[in-house]
Amino acid sequence: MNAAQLTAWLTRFAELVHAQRDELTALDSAIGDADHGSNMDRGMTEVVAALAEAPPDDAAALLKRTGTTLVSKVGGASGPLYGTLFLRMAGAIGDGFAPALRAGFEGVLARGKAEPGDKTMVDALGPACDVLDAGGSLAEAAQAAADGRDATVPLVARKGRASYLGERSAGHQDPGATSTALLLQAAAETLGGVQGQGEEATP
Amino acid sequence: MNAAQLTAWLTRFAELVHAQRDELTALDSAIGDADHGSNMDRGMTEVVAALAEAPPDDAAALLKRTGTTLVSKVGGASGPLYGTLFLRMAGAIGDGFAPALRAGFEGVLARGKAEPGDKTMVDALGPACDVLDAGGSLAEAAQAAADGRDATVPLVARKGRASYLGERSAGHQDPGATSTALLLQAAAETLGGVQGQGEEATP
Amino acid sequence: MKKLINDPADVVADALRGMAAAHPRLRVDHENRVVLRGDAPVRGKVGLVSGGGSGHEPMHGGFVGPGMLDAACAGEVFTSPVPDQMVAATQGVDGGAGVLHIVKNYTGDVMNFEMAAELVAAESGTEVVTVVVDDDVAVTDSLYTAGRRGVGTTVLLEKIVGAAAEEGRPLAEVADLARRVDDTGRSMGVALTSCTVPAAGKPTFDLPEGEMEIGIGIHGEPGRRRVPLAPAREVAQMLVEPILADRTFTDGVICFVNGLGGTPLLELYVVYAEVAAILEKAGIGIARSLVGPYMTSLEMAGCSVTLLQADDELLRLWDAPVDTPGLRWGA
Amino acid sequence: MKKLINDPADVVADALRGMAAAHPRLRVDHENRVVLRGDAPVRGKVGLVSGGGSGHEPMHGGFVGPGMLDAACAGEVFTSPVPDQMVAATQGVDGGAGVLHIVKNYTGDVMNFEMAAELVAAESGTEVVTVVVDDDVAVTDSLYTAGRRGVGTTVLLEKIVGAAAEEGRPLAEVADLARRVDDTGRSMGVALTSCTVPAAGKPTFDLPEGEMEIGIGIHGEPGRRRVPLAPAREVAQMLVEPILADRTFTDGVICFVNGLGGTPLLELYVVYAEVAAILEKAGIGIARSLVGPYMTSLEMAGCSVTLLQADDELLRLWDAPVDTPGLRWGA
Ligand SMILES: Nc1ncnc2c1ncn2[C@@H]1O[C@H](COP(=O)(O)OP(=O)(O)O)[C@@H](O)[C@H]1O
Ligand SMILES: Nc1ncnc2c1ncn2[C@@H]1O[C@H](COP(=O)(O)OP(=O)(O)O)[C@@H](O)[C@H]1O
Ligand SMILES: [Mg+2]
Ligand SMILES: [Mg+2]
Ligand SMILES: [Mg+2]
Ligand SMILES: [Mg+2]
Repeated sequence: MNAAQLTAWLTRFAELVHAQRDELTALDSAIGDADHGSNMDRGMTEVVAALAEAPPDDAAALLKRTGTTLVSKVGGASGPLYGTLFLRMAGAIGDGFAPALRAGFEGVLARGKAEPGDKTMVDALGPACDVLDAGGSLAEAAQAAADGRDATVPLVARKGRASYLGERSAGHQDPGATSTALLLQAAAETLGGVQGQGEEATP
Repeated sequence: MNAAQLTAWLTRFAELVHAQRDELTALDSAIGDADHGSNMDRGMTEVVAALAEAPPDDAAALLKRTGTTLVSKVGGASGPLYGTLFLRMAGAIGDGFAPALRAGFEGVLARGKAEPGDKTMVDALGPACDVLDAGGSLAEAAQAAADGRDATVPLVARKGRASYLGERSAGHQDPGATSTALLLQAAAETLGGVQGQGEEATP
Repeated sequence: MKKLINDPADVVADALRGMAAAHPRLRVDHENRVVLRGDAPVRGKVGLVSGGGSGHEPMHGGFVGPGMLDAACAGEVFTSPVPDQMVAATQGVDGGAGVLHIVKNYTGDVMNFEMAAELVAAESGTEVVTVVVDDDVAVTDSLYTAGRRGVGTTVLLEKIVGAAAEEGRPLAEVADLARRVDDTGRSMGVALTSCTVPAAGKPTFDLPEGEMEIGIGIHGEPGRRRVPLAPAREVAQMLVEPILADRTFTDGVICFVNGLGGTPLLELYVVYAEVAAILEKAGIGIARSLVGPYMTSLEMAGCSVTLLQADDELLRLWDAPVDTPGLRWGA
Repeated sequence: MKKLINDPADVVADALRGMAAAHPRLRVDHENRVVLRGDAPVRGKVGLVSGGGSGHEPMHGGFVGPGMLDAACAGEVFTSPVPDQMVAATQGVDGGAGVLHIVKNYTGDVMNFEMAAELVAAESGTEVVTVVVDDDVAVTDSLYTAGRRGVGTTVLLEKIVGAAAEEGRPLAEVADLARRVDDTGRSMGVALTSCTVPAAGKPTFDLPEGEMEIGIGIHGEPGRRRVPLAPAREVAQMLVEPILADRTFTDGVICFVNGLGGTPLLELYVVYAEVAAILEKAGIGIARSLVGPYMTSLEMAGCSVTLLQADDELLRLWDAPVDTPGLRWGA
């Protein structure tokens, strides 16, 4: 996995977030505080700018820059969570994309202390990691993330701002799981040929 | 003019004001502060209650009670103006209804310093006094007040709250002129047989 | 209408119960709807009385206390109080040095205070002087109209004159000072939304999305003109420009950005930043500032800007201790 | 959306310019969006740092000054600030006696302050202790959830703990006191309307005429349940009852009726009167009170009630001088 590939991934993610900014905010309006779209858009715009300004030439540096940018520009819950995701990925990207994503996921769990089923981004990220670990393709992982996102709808939130609504949070799709599904969709679109097991893509 | 007749007049005025409370407030919303209906309704309800509690047995005492009640219960511009109207009427009612109304009108002019054409209650009250002074009937006076009220529509206000709107006050009917037209309408309805010239009504 | 009230008819009485409960150092005369300093009358001190329609809180009841007003009369919402209230307030604060009536220039307020002064003159030996505040540049000032409205300067005046009265200055001096403050203060306001008078039950006027009223008063009466919504930078310009056109201001002003009720403090600071930038460009230094909802119009969104030309004396009086629910420092 | 702003993206930066211009005794670090006491760091004094999303003004920036906070970090509207800001604030107020982070219990705030504390620990010798405020009884407290939100108690805590820090007490004591205050405070809120986040451009939720949200937070997140609009008397009951059910309060409380932004002070006093009546009936005397918009949610209409069990020490610290834009007395 090289820096150019990761840049393509993150650039695509930024595009998707920007295009769906209002939808993400609308989801966050229903069970949160109406800022997830602007949070993620602000953060990913900064990431793309930071990567363009001084393109890191190795994958780890790139992911680290992405993580620190998100941590220092987003705030809210998504800043530390997405920031930690990329910072942890940086440490494991040498082993390949799947192990890196798994490491990032563990960072998210450690930082946010959510469990699967708490109606958070964990519910989209966890299934995607499982698919990749089992040798699945990025397209399959993206599908798993999308399924996980959809599965948040009936859940009662137990972490994050939506948890204050109690039973009333059921029936709404989690905004963070929705942005995470976009992250995986971007991966499938840009790193599509790349296998999850640490092999390089054959162009 | 005896106390019973005046009580009938004021009771009818209170009824009309109560029935048109929302319309008066709506007029005051357009060019004022949306309280003329509640001001007049609050005041006249208090007047009717005060007269019922201890019915004054002469006309002057009754008008004085009406004036002091309005002064001490209404506030705003209409409290002192209508209050002064009745207080001054009290001093002249011995001479008959028309001179009393004229005295009241002069009190309003002295208190409010408005002139005809300033888009105030003066524009309804003045013409009514003129009709009565010229020997007209109360029905004719009521019609003159209603015409005066209608004539306020195109005027630019120069006194009262509507004056702050400048040119924008044109095109709206003055709330105070509207309540004054009701006062004369009530007079025509309840004191209808009474001539303006100080003679008692022949029943 | 969405309001935290019981019955619209009781809103003023209920709020006064709340004020009495929350501020034990004030005394509330519920019958007359007058808020007084707990220690009124203060022997030998000129008594300061103001009042007006309710719906502008903290003005005036929230400005009662040492260093500011001695008493405030609360009328119905947006309706001047009645003379009886003013008489009770005047008698309650008369410490032997006379009483100053501070009246905002509205026909109703002026007439009711006038009648109150007549009643006091007829009934007692209390000397009363009346000062009328008329600082709103939105309104054309003319002999043939009711003149300008009293708005933001009232707050600054009550503070400054309150400090002078607290120093024990005689009535004539206190009244002169009040006139001088009124003379040097100018205001202009803007509304983004209407307010709803509880007894009326619906918004006083209709202000569509994308429009604002320039030159608004504080009673929901419409303003001078309706214009498209604009960035704070331009709004500040629309408010400050007519003020500066109306009076020459030099270095050392008190700059007051007042919230009308429904505009968050966050936005008032945005406006303040723009006002300060305009004044800086005009070479007018700000000596003191006040930012917040001090003279409101129920839940109306919008703000007003007041500039007051200060000098050393006014600044000293402005800085003097004040101890009221709405404005407090040095005490 | 009707707001007095320039660009939604600039609202926080613009407001901070306004704060800097209006309050020369504060120092604003615009790059980091931190508001500091002008004299920070105060040698030998524990530094108090708080912060959170913007849109709650005067909290927290308006509570910076002698006797209260040493610094406040301003996040985007309703979005926790980032760790860099908190690090800058912590370094800026470190007078050698350590720094207390006062954090409202929201996932974002907690995580960002956590990362900031990790960074400070890694980079410098500054001792940091974190206290999390979680006083909202609307939220079920459970091991398996994020726990209760931090709301109104935060304001009272910052004042009381600020006074203790000003006395020169050591960090451990100051932190213990903060935990004790959090422990004894409980809050509950209601919204009559939604607010509009500038960047979102439309109301966060829809609240039809005739309905209100009970158990609302301060970020426009929906409340616990939606009920028909009721008279202030009943609303007060709906807010106070769950507070009293959650903790036993005895004589001598601090009673805080907070406006969420769009509710006029007039109405807050109406609510205060009802709250005071309920407490009186329950035999719970009010020792001190605070009524006004101190922790807002932009222009949301509604209010919250906070009760804090006071004792002689807490009251003494409450009464101690404080000199901030939002809360000032004795100075
Ligand atoms: N403890 C947590 N662990 C994992 N994800 C979380 C946690 N708390 C919140 N989230 C995610 O963050 C999303 C909200 O992000 P955002 O709206 O940007 O932040 P905030 O909640 O601070 O406004 C939620 O939809 C959820 O997916
Ligand atoms: N100076 C004045 N002279 C005569 N009538 C006046 C004067 N000022 C106001 N009015 C009348 O008072 C009416 C408004 O009364 P009201 O709404 O009850 O009082 P306010 O203007 O104090 O709210 C106006 O419509 C006008 O007819
Ligand atoms: Mg959010
Ligand atoms: Mg009116
Ligand atoms: Mg009125
Ligand atoms: Mg947020």
